[in-house]
Amino acid sequence: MNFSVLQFPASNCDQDAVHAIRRLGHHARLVWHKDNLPAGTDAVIVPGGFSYGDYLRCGAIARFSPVMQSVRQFADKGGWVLGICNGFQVLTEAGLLPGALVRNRDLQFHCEQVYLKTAAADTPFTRRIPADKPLRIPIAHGEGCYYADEATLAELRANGQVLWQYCDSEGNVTDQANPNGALHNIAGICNKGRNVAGLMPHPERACEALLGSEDGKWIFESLFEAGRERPAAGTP
Amino acid sequence: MSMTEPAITPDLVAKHNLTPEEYQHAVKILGRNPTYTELGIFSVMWSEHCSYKNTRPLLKTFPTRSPRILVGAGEENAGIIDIGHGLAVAFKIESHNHPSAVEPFQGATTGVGGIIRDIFTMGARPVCAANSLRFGELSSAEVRRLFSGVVQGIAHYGNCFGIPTVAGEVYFDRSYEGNPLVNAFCLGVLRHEQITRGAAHGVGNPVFYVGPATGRDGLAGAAFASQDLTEASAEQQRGAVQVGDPFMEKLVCEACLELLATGAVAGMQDMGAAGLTCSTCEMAARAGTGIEIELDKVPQRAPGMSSYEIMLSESQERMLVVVHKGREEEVKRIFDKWDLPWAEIGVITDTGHMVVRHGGRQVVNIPARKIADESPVYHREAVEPAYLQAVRAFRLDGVPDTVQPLEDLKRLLAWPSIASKNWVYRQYDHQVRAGTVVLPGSDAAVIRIKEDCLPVMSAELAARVESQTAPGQAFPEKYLALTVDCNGTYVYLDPYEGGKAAVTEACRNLACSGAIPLGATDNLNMANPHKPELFWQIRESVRGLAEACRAFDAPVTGGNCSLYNQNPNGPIDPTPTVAVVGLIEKPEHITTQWFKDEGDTIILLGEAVDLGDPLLGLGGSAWLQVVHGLKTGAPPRCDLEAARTLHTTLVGLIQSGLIKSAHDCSEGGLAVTLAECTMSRMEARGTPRFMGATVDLSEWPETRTSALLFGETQSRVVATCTSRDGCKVVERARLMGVPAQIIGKVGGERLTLKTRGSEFSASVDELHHPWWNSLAKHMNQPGE
Amino acid sequence: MKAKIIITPKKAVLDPQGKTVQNALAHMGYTAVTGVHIGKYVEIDLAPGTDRAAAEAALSEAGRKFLSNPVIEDFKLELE
Amino acid sequence: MKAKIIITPKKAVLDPQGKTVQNALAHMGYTAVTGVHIGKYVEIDLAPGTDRAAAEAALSEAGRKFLSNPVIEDFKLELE
Ligand SMILES: Nc1ncnc2c1ncn2[C@@H]1O[C@H](COP(=O)(O)OP(=O)(O)O)[C@@H](O)[C@H]1O
Ligand SMILES: [Mg+2]
Repeated sequence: MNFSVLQFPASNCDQDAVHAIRRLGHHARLVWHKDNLPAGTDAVIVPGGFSYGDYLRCGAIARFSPVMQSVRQFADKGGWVLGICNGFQVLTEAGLLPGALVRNRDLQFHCEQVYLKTAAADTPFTRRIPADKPLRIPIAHGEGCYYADEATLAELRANGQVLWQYCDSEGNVTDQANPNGALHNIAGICNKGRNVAGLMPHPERACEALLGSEDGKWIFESLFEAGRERPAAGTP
Repeated sequence: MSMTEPAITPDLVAKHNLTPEEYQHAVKILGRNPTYTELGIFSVMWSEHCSYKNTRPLLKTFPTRSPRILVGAGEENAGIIDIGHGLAVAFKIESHNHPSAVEPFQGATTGVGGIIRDIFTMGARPVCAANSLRFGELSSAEVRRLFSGVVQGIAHYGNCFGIPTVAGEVYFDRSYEGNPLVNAFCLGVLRHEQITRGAAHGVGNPVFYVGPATGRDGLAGAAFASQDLTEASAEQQRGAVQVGDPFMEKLVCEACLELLATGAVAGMQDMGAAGLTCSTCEMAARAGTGIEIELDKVPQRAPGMSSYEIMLSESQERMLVVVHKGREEEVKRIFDKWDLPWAEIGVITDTGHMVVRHGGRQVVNIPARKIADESPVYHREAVEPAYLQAVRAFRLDGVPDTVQPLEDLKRLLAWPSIASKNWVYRQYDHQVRAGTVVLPGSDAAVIRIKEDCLPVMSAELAARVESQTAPGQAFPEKYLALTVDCNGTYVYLDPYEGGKAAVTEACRNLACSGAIPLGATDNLNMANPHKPELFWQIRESVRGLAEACRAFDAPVTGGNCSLYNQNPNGPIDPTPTVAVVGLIEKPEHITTQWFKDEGDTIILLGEAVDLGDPLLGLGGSAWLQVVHGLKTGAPPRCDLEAARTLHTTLVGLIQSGLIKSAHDCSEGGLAVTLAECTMSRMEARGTPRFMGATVDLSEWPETRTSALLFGETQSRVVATCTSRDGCKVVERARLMGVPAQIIGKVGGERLTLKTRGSEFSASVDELHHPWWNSLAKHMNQPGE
Repeated sequence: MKAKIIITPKKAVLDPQGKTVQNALAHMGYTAVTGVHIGKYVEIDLAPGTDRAAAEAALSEAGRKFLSNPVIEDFKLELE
Repeated sequence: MKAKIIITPKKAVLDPQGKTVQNALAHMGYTAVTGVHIGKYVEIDLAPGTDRAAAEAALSEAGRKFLSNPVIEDFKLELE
């Protein structure tokens, strides 16, 4: 499968995403923010980092990059797009995902391992995740507190768009397990079409036993499996 | 630009921190009186910060050679060490103490930014950072403001730049009140062929400026760092506080590494302390060439800047690049790709002079090599400080032994200097770049060097590497361990022993992780060198550092001196911080400090108590400070030979696959070490993994319980192995000459500790709570 | 000409920063404070001779589309 | 009663955020923009009946000592 990993000025988890995907046996290439998505793209990763320094608001400037126009077209045609951390922020700013990510409730940056409960298995991002297995994956963000108004939250839940929630090691969704104050412990969501997803934790940092966890690979494996079943729909 | 420049008077010279003799020497070098701008240039170039005029004779005593050294100390912006397979590392530590006292957040950000630039200036890709911090006591609201500002500043810069901050240390002591220490370390990776020099080679080559426009930032910062810090100096500091822009730095770094791969670069240097002045002078001096620049071409942020201001500005994130003539287009293409401001500002000449023009006039004309190399050198007077007599005379007679060992242990665990630093490192992204194998929280951090850690290669180099690589051969991944250490209390109480102990502890931390030292970088945070008693502290601690670096084969590749650290109540404790980087042969040798499995055997390597020490390891100990309010007594002796034997033996045992965990004994002694072994493994947020233990020390000859539990006798490690291997490990250690003893067994949910005179047992949870949450608790205190 | 844009968090959105400042003020004895809201202030310098109406239209758009995020923020534009 | 405090980076101090937003606006075609400065906006609700002069004095002090960082920022207080 061919992944395009976007590269904004000061993206800094772009190489990590490429590394993880290649290690898992698939193709990944970096796409400069001034370019368009290359032909043959099967899925897009909007990686973590501090695009444009996260000045003004996280992801606010990146969403105006030329490459985001082509990502929007790609997503409109059903192409798979996964935003990680800053990438999630970019996707919400761009309106490809609902809601927003605001300052962590304790106003501090948090870099730590968390557990994630997978709340919806019927998406190309979650289908391979073993049932009832809390994923142990690191977070590293200062503005990861998910917010959406009541109506949006109700819709997210009605449509099963909440994909991951912060939980404890047993899979219980508790306030204690919530690192940033996200509403309903939301760590990641998808759009209505179920082809665009974003999450604050970093699965690409949890794909090797050497780094302490391999749980992140299930998210990529899900995409690989989806890719095997369906040739890329969104190729521009 | 302002046309009227002040006349050079003795008063003005003094304001520039130049002595009359230094000024006369400057006049001799020039053959005339300096212009105002030239006076400014001499002032910063001959400040301690840039010239090391008070410390150079001492720095010469450091060991700086080993077969692995590719670029040695003092040659360039950072030293470089070979790590095999054509790969190398560049690393260095640097202080930003005074700026952090004035503005903690920005002082820390610009400290981190500066050291990252020093590393990519060498052509290396920065891959990890560390820091060493000192503050006053957390009961003061002002100290808390400084502490949280500094930590946030480090986090902001490193996180945004995308470098994992993987290790560090923090101590709290009254001597640092008002004068915090902020030392930042950075390590980068490159291939041997990618080493870049900060030399202005090639007469006729154009000189490029890249990075944000120059403003009146941190004017004379280098000179400022070379004065006693007083309230007045903080207020008076001319110019604006420097603000760090990590976003800009990331772009500058990527663009420079990309540019280096084109082969268009003849030399490159960051504009650090003393900005344009230092970079132009040093580059010309290194190459033996001259350099001519035109200030009207320098991008400027503020209107009407004078030549003095432009030359001395310390605006951040700027680089000076000398380009091979004819290759200018490539430079422009790459800087434009990254949307970076740049300008061609000058040319390399054969005059040996640094010439600066502004507004059609020549404002500077100085022989570059002379100002860079003929800076004054002082052999300062050293006199042993009087306080040391009382320190050496101190005996334990008046100090009662511990009566409540468990209570004492809990107080020690909650003492901010010993307590877990998770409140700090949780704010740093320590995993970006997907290479951190051992996260902060064990003795040393371990990172994996993989292919994408390297800078972009030129086509030619890529082809060469490819031709030397067998088909299908994987990239030779490397594992590096690093740690930063210094117990300032020991150094205060005995600078020589304390200096040795700092290096020894760092090397012991590496050994516990399975690593062999490659080299060291040090930051001498010291007080005023003009005071003989304070200079004696500097001299003696350097003697200790140098001896220890020799003993462990850890050559010093560079470092930094920060003098004049003091607060209104007196000088800081002398704090020669040491960062040591080591190599771990194979991933299976990577070892962490926490106990692993039920039933494992616990072994103490090293002597439980140094019976030859009249203070039994309690001099300068955390226990004396916390329980008795005493900061005195000769610190534990540091026997380098014994330490070396311990380290090589431990690494040998690890390499044979016998050791499951290893943790060094430092502040708080054996009891704190054991407690940390049972509770320091963190699985995830709110999910520590406890592993209790039962330890019996009652075999030991009659001695103070406090010495056995909390004494800080040097060269000790608590290690575990399977119960099957216990005797083998003890035998092999003894055979190598390392005292070794089985002291207990891993298991259960409690830590039970028995000595001849005492016994206690506590649930690991009960110990973990005060240790883990202490800093957060202090920091959440409201208001005053 | 100068434009000033004030961006404030929507009332429904958690404003931990405002809350922290409020608590700190209370601790310092500023007891009359009943609420604190923290937002952003953006000052924009415009080239001399810029048309006022055009600037107003352009900056309202920038304020809505870019400088603020309507999911969480309100904004107010002033030209002077 | 309400107090409004505007905190802006000092003119001589680098404002990387403002500069980055300015560049972004230029890229988006807002060509008339010649400078952008980004600061903070703090709105403080005061209990009804609060004495104006006392509030002014108290909040000036808070603004100087606590809400702004006088080393790098200026602040302006308005009571309404
Ligand atoms: N300022 C800091 N930044 C990052 N990590 C830190 C910092 N301070 C302490 N740590 C980490 O916390 C752990 C314990 O530190 P310390 O008590 O100094 O260990 P030791 O006594 O073994 O040197 C180490 O892993 C260290 O790297
Ligand atoms: Mg240690």
